[in-house]
This record gives sequence, structure tokens and C-alpha cells, in this order.
Amino acid sequence: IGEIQRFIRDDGTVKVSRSLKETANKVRKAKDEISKTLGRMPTVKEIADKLEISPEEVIFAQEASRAPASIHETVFE
Amino acid sequence: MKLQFAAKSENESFARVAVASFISQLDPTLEEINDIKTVVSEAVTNSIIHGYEEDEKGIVTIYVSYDGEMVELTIEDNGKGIEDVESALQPLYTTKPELERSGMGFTIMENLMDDMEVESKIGEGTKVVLRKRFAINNTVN
Amino acid sequence: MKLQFAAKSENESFARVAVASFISQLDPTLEEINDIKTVVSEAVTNSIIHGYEEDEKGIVTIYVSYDGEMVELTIEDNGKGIEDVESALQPLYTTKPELERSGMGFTIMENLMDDMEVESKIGEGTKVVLRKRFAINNTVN
Ligand SMILES: Nc1ncnc2c1ncn2[C@@H]1O[C@H](COP(=O)(O)OP(=O)(O)O)[C@@H](O)[C@H]1O
Ligand SMILES: Nc1ncnc2c1ncn2[C@@H]1O[C@H](COP(=O)(O)OP(=O)(O)O)[C@@H](O)[C@H]1O
Ligand SMILES: [Mg+2]
Ligand SMILES: [Mg+2]
Repeated sequence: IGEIQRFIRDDGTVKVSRSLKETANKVRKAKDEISKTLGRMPTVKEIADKLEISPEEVIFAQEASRAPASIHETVFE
Repeated sequence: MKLQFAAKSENESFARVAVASFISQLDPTLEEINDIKTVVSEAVTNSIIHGYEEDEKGIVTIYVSYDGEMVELTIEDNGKGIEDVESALQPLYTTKPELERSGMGFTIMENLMDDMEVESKIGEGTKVVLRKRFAINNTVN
Repeated sequence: MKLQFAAKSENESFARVAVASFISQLDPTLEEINDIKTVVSEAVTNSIIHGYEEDEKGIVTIYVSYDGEMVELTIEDNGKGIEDVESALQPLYTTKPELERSGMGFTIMENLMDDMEVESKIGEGTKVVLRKRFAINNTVN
């Protein structure tokens, strides 16, 4: 699967939906880590700073992880 | 800010992202963002399904502003309007039981926000104003 | 869809994500979405910095539509306008060298999109229309 993913990426045809889902996974991990450290829910900005993206991008990625998977996603997931 | 889009379900997700990403400037918690997304979903879905009955020619308008204290969110349509607003606000009240709607949309909006106002006129449309306290020092519009 | 917001730099990131999230309905590649984000940034920054000279009372308007073939993106302001559009489109041309602007904004927009039109009138404002082919069967507006 790693090979296939690398191939897709190198091909320059990686779909934004896939990239957003990867970011959404990082957002989820960052959220868990910060929650553990601080003992409370992180702010959007705390997550954005950790991932070095904008708060708006955090929101965008989070939404993508909620959208139904396309056929493309199902094949490679 | 002001946002307008066609009354199609595909645009619901876009509306959530647009409003939530605008609000993200106020340094909200994830929980606050999730509440905002939920109320946007409920109100936008109502405009699309009830207001316009999924006629994609309909336009949904959203206004978002922040005055340093309160976020004000307005979701407006020029759809068919609500016959009896007082009943519509009751938990479990729905005019589309066949759609497996829960009748809890307005109840959810009222509970997640600090303040809700609903104005509606048959044949003219519906306007929902939602307010929530946000404790940071900033202004956006 | 139509989006309006105050001419402040803080809104640039919001505008980029809002447009990207709307376009994401067309299942674009990462490269396509990044190109769209870049041109939105360039055009919105121009409206804020040049059009309104960072006067936050100014309003930037963005329209996005898709006709099944082309995405059309319009970025509009009612700012001070461009004296000489032909010169402004030239690579490295800038009226604000002190801002460390590169003078490459319009060149970048023209290169990343299939088509660009710039209309401007002194004292009335500037409108940039950008088009790009998107090969899927869908319509959004
Ligand atoms: N924008 C709207 N336009 C017309 N009718 C609406 C609108 N929003 C809500 N309503 C009416 O109010 C009722 C209650 O709404 P809601 O609490 O969201 O429950 P549900 O959407 O599950 O029916 C709806 O069934 C509908 O009759
Ligand atoms: N929206 C606008 N309103 C007024 N002037 C503009 C606008 N957009 C561009 N311009 C003018 O066109 C010039 C070139 O724009 P651009 O290629 O983006 O370079 P830069 O922004 O780096 O100066 C600007 O320096 C400015 O004089
Ligand atoms: Mg509802
Ligand atoms: Mg520029």
C-alpha cells in the first residue's frame, strides 16, 4: 500500500480529499496529545501551531474526515 | 462576512467550513467550533429542505459578525416560510416526518447557542439569528 | 457562491480556505487546489493592500461558479482602481516597492489559470476574472 501511495503522489495526481484526510489524522493525534498535556480540550490555534498550518486549514481538514469516502478512498484504504 | 450559495445539500459541508474557518480567527476551542458547525448544519439544512424543498435555484445567505463579545450568526432564506413558528420551535415538531427528520433542529440550535431568534413569513422566507458569547479581544466582520 | 468580507489581512486565509472548500466538491487534485489557493491569495491581497490600502471598511467580494467545464473565479473590490492596467500586468511591475511586494501577482495568476481578465476604473474599483478548466461532470454555484 505504501508503494501505491508513493506512486500516486509522484504521479502528481493525489486528490485533495486524500491529503485532507491525512491532515485530519494529524489533527486528531495533535488534539489527543495536547489534551493529555494540558488536561483540557485544545483550542484550534494550539493544534494549528503544533502542525504549523493555519487554524482555517485545521477546520478544512477536520471537515474532510467526516465526508463519506469516495470509491477512490475505499480502494486504497 | 456574508456568504451566499445555492440550496443544494452538497453545499452544507462548504457552509460549515466557511463559517467555522471564519470563527477560527477568534481562537475558539474545538468544542466551540463543533457547536458552531452543528448549528450551521441544522439551519442550512432547514433552509434547503424545508424552505426551498431542495429547489437549487434557491439561495441561502449567511452573515457572521463579532463585536468583541458575541458572535452573531444569521441564516436566511427566501423560501416558503414557517406557518406557525411557535410550534416549529417545539422539540420533536416536524412537518416532514417522512424524511426521518428528528424535529430537533431548533431545539439543538437553541441549546448550543446563548440566544436564538426566528423570524418567518409565509411565501417570503425565514431568518434565524443565533448568538454566542466568545471571550476574546478581537473584532471580525 | 458569493462571499464578502472586510479588507483585512486576517481574512486572507479564510478566503483561501472558503474557496478551496467550495472547489473541493469537484474532487480536485492537491495541485489544482493549491493553484486555486495561490490565485485567491494574490487577488485578495491586491484588493486589501492596493485597492483599499488596508482600510478595513472596504469589502472584498468573491464569486465562484462551475459550469461543468470551467471554474470561474471573480475577485472584486470597490477600491481606488488601477491607473494603467496594461503596465500593472507586466512581470515585476509594482506601485508599492516599499512593501517588498514582488510585482509578480498578476503574472502568477495568469500562469496558474487558463484565462484572466482584469477590469479597473480609477476611484471605482477592480475586478479580476480567472478561469480554469476542471474536467468533471458536476455543477456548483
Ligand atoms: N427555513 C425553513 N423554512 C421553512 N420551514 C422551516 C424552516 N426551518 C424550519 N422549518 C419548519 O420547522 C420545523 C421544525 O424544524 P426542526 O426543528 O429543524 O426539525 P426538522 O428539520 O427535523 O423538521 C420543520 O419541520 C419545518 O416545518
Ligand atoms: N485590486 C487592486 N486595486 C488597485 N491596484 C491594484 C490592484 N491589484 C493590483 N493593483 C496594481 O497592480 C500592481 C501589480 O500587482 P501585482 O502584480 O499583484 O504586484 P504587487 O502586488 O506585488 O505590487 C500593484 O502594484 C498595484 O499598483
Ligand atoms: Mg431541521
Ligand atoms: Mg500583488
